[in-house]
Amino acid sequence: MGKMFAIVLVIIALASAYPIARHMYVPPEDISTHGHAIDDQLSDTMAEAGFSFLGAQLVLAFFVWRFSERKDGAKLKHFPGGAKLMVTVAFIIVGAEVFALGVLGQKAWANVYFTPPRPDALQIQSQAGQFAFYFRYPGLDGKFGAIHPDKIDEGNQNFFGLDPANDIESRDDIVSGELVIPVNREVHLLMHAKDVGHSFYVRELRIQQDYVPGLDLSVHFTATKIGRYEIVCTQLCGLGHYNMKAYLNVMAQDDFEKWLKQKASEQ
Amino acid sequence: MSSTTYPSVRAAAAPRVRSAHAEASRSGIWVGICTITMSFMAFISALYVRQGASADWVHIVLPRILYFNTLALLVSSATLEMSRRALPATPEIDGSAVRRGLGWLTVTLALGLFFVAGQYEAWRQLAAQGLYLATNANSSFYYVLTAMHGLHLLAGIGALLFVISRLVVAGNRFRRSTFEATAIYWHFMGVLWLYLLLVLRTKL
Amino acid sequence: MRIKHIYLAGVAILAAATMTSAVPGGGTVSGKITYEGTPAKQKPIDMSKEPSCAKQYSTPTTTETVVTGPNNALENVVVYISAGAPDDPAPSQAAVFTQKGCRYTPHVLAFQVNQQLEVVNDDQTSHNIHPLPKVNREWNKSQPPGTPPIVDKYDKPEFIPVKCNVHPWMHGTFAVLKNSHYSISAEGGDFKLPNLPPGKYTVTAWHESYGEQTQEVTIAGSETKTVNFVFKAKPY
Amino acid sequence: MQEASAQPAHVHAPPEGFLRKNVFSLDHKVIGKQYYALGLLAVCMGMGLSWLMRFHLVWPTTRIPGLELLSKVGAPGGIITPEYYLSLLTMHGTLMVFFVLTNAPFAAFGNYFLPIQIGAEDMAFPRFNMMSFWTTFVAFLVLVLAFVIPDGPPISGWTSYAPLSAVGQDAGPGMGWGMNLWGISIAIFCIGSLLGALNFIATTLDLRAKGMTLMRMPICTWAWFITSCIALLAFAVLLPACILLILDRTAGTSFFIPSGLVVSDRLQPHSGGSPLLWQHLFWFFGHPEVYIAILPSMGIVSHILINSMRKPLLSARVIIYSMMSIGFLSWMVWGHHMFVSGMNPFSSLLFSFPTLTITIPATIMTMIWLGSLYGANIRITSASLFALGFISMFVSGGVSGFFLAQPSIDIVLHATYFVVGHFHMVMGVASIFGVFAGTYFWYGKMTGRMMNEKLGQLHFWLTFIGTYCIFMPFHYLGLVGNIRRYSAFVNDFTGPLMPLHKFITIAALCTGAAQFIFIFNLIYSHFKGKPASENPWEGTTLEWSIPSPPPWNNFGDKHPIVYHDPYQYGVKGSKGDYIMQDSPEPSAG
Repeated sequence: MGKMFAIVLVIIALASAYPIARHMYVPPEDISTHGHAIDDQLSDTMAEAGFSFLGAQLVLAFFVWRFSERKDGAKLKHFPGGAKLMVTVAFIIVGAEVFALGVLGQKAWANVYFTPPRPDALQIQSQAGQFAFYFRYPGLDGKFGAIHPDKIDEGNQNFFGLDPANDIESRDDIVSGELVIPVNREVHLLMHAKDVGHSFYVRELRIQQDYVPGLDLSVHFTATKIGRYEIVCTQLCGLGHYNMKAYLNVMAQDDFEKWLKQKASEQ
Repeated sequence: MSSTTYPSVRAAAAPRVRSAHAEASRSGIWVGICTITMSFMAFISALYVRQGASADWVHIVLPRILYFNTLALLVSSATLEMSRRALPATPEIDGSAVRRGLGWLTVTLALGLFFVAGQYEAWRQLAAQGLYLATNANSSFYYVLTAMHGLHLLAGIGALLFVISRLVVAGNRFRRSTFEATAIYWHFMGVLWLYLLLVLRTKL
Repeated sequence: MRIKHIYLAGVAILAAATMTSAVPGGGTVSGKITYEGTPAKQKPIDMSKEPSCAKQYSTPTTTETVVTGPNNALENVVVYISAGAPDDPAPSQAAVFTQKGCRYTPHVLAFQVNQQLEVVNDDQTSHNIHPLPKVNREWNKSQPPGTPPIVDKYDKPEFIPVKCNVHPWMHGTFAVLKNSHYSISAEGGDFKLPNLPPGKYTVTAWHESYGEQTQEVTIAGSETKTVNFVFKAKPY
Repeated sequence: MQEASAQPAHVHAPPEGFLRKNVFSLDHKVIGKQYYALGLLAVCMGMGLSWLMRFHLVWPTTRIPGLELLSKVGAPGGIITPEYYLSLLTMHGTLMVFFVLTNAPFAAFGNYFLPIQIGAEDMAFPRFNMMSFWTTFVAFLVLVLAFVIPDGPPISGWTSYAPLSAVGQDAGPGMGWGMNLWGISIAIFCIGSLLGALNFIATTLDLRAKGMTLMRMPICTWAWFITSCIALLAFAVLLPACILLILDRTAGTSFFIPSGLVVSDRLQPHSGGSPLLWQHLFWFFGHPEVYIAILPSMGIVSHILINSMRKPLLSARVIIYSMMSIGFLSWMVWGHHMFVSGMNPFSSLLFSFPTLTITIPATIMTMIWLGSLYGANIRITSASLFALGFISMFVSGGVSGFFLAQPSIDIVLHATYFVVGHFHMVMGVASIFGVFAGTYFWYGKMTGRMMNEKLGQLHFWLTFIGTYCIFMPFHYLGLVGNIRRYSAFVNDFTGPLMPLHKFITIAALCTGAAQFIFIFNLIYSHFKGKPASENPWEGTTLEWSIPSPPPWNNFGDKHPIVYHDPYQYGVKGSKGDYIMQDSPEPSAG
């Protein structure tokens, strides 16, 4: 039985590692300027984790194979070096890993969060509500009209609760159901939650950030590849959570301006 | 089998000689105090976070009666000590032997009840000012904290009642450790209240 | 399946026309609903989050808060007898509210107190129906594709906004009415309340954005009285 | 006479009558069994729910016959609605985390064996003990009540993030009374657990037999002791959180609800609350809770491993100290659940370091276990198999923690199936393996009959392979970016993943079915199992020095005296290769 355990465990360990080793399941291609740091971090960690995983499982398998159900009178031995060795090794190796990962992680994290958005970044406001994202462009005046929660009227597409009757700034605001941005230009996304907690996640952008009601959060990123990508909600927000998504549409600059004009005419 | 003795066996470290149950009830009460402290810490850190969360923090004036309540609670601790002095130091206490201690205990109980009544009166006064549980964050925390402390104090009153009920009946024997535990708890309630008062005074 | 629903809907409409306290050959109130001013612009609906619906429209469908017709006709206005007519027992036919292409058809569904309401999902996606009544009992149910219709009834008259929690743009109205004399202004804004026994009535017109207006009318015999309503339209 | 005074003056007389003996018993052994039974009931329900969820995920339009009986609204025509999926998800999580992972390894086995292993007659406060079980039981009933009320169970997950959990009915079906019941249930559960933890601590500190110094306590006793210290503080924080949540929902306060929320087209009458406050309070409890679930299993597994290896660990102390440091570190890491939730990005780094640091004690423990296997003579039994399986699971679940501990990688993996795979393996499966091992190991002592080994080992193989088939693929899904808590996979990129999902579901159904072997074994062995001797596994600790099952007062009238460290294996003893803790013969070491 001990031998069988060893065999099964080896098979499991190798089978588990195979899809990883063959890169069968990997994140989609990165289209952001900061993402590569995260990806490197991920693959480094994967290497270290894979090493520890295989190492531990195989050692476990070998020891069980070798030292289980031996005939009586088999001499009991102790691991050379004993506990001290174990502790020291663990401290040195894992400690080193922890430190390395910690520091590297800090760099990758800093790229995303510790650098302020460029002043000329394109400001877009996004609102998450049960169960859709909506995006708002400031329009010609470059100003966002104020949000009046009591004015929200989804039936009339007034998702942000704008008050065009009294608030001039809000009249030229452009509201869209998909996030359209120009390629290679930094976007500063202001995040506003209408009802409960949501989250903004674009796999290709390597960006995930919660919307927290009552908190004005923001993220900034630069998309480097034209295309259409999915924005999904990753924070459980109610019955429609699974269906809360929108599209990120990265366009060439002039296409973007065309789109903006056309959108403005619809408002 | 332990009849055969092996001299080479290291003499096992003997635990304390006092009755294990006395020990248990004491450490039990201290552990209980730890957890109660922890949960009040949670409430109070919640208070701090909530205050930082938004600008709707409005100062409320504490009803003056709180200070009389505080006084009553402190005095009650003193009277409890008096009765502790009065009780014999034996691990088992015989009910009939301790009339003097009983008197002090009753005073303690009375003061405790006065405190509870006073706290309730304080609520009524706030309500009269139109400050209810949901009026604003401050009033919410005031009611929550005082209510929580009140509940714990009621438990203490229950314990006092139990002790008294054991003492009034002559010939009842009960463990002094039970009384000790009650006393520790009661004093803790006093200290906790002082701290809460400080927080309410400074933060609300 | 679908055929059945259309049939049911047909029956319901038919029923609405010919029902109890109505007397054949009685008087009739008819007229036209119009607006003055500029109504709010109806905006295209972005359904990209629900491809199965989006692909049903070549050009994006628009909102329906103010549906207008030629020469200022105003549609989706519920015209009904708010006073003067006795309450009618509920008809046996069910009023059917269909979710199709991530829109509600009809946008405004009128039916009677205690009349059976059937909510049908004709889409390939899961919908949620959340009527927001003030006086009636509230419920909030999802309806995955292929599930039986949701059946319910309301026991108090009320105009109930209906929304789909999954698709924020889906909004409609249940008009729960006391009697069988009601009509919803169709294309051209025309309405007709036939078979009214002689008497003095209050005719009320209700619109989801513009509120309601009332007029008194007296019916003697089998005459036809014309009553027109004009709503003030605001651009915002 | 001294050792007598070290014992409680008879804590309770021999119980009389059915109720006192089996239902409202003060006997820690009966209470332990009651906790075990409750855990078993809860785990069956939780597993059933996971079946329904997995089934719905891959065959969303297939009718599940009879499900309509469970909830007409939730599953019209036997098809699960999105909100009912979330209800199942919430109840699965709550049942498993609170009523299984907290009850079974800690409350159940702890209650039964902690007093025995330290040579006590019972817990320090038997009445508290009974109360704590029945409080927990009430909490269970209140939670399950959510299934039968018209509103249905809540849909906000076991983490119940505010404001979704706080605004009430408008947030969706189940968020009315269903959510209230959840809050009340958890609050009650906290009280029960606090009473229990208090009892454990007092008992360990004061009721140890003569010679049972702290360092002579078996490792699992240590684990239970450390766990109760954690529980004492963790649940003391969750309780206030629940109270505040309930007040927000019912009394109109605004602790967690900010201003200007429009839910279901209704402007919410709250202002100024902080949603993050809930997350902080919850995770301040939530992360230690993970260790409340895993530490007892670590202890049990070490205990069993030593016994089946027939030699002591390289160092029991190191294991104990590692468990302590894990317990200590668990208080500084709660923020790693909130990396992307709008916390100050600097604090993310602050939380990241201690989180990574936890890998050090964890690695030390693993290496001690592995190193101890070297040169041993392992007896392969169902118990030891599950113990070895635990190590494997612990490693597999542990390494994925490497990723999630780093904020930058968490950006990509947060809220994906990677997380689900991680905590199911390390917190769920691993600690359940500990429970299985404990059951096969101690069943004889608890019932007087041994469990069937053949069935036991069959159960192990199916469970071991099955759980890997279920939870390893979760990590792959997560890497691609498959989001958790979705009741249907409508995203464009999830299409290609469906085969993998199907595989997982089938594996889950099979593995779940395999658990019936275990349940059958439990019942069958209770009547037909071969009688258990006093010390069937040739163990050294005190539970093996008394009859199986033990008498109502454990040690009869004799009070054990302890002469040795707990694990005197691989030595020349009078009985064989081991020396009992209470045998006065000299130890080799």
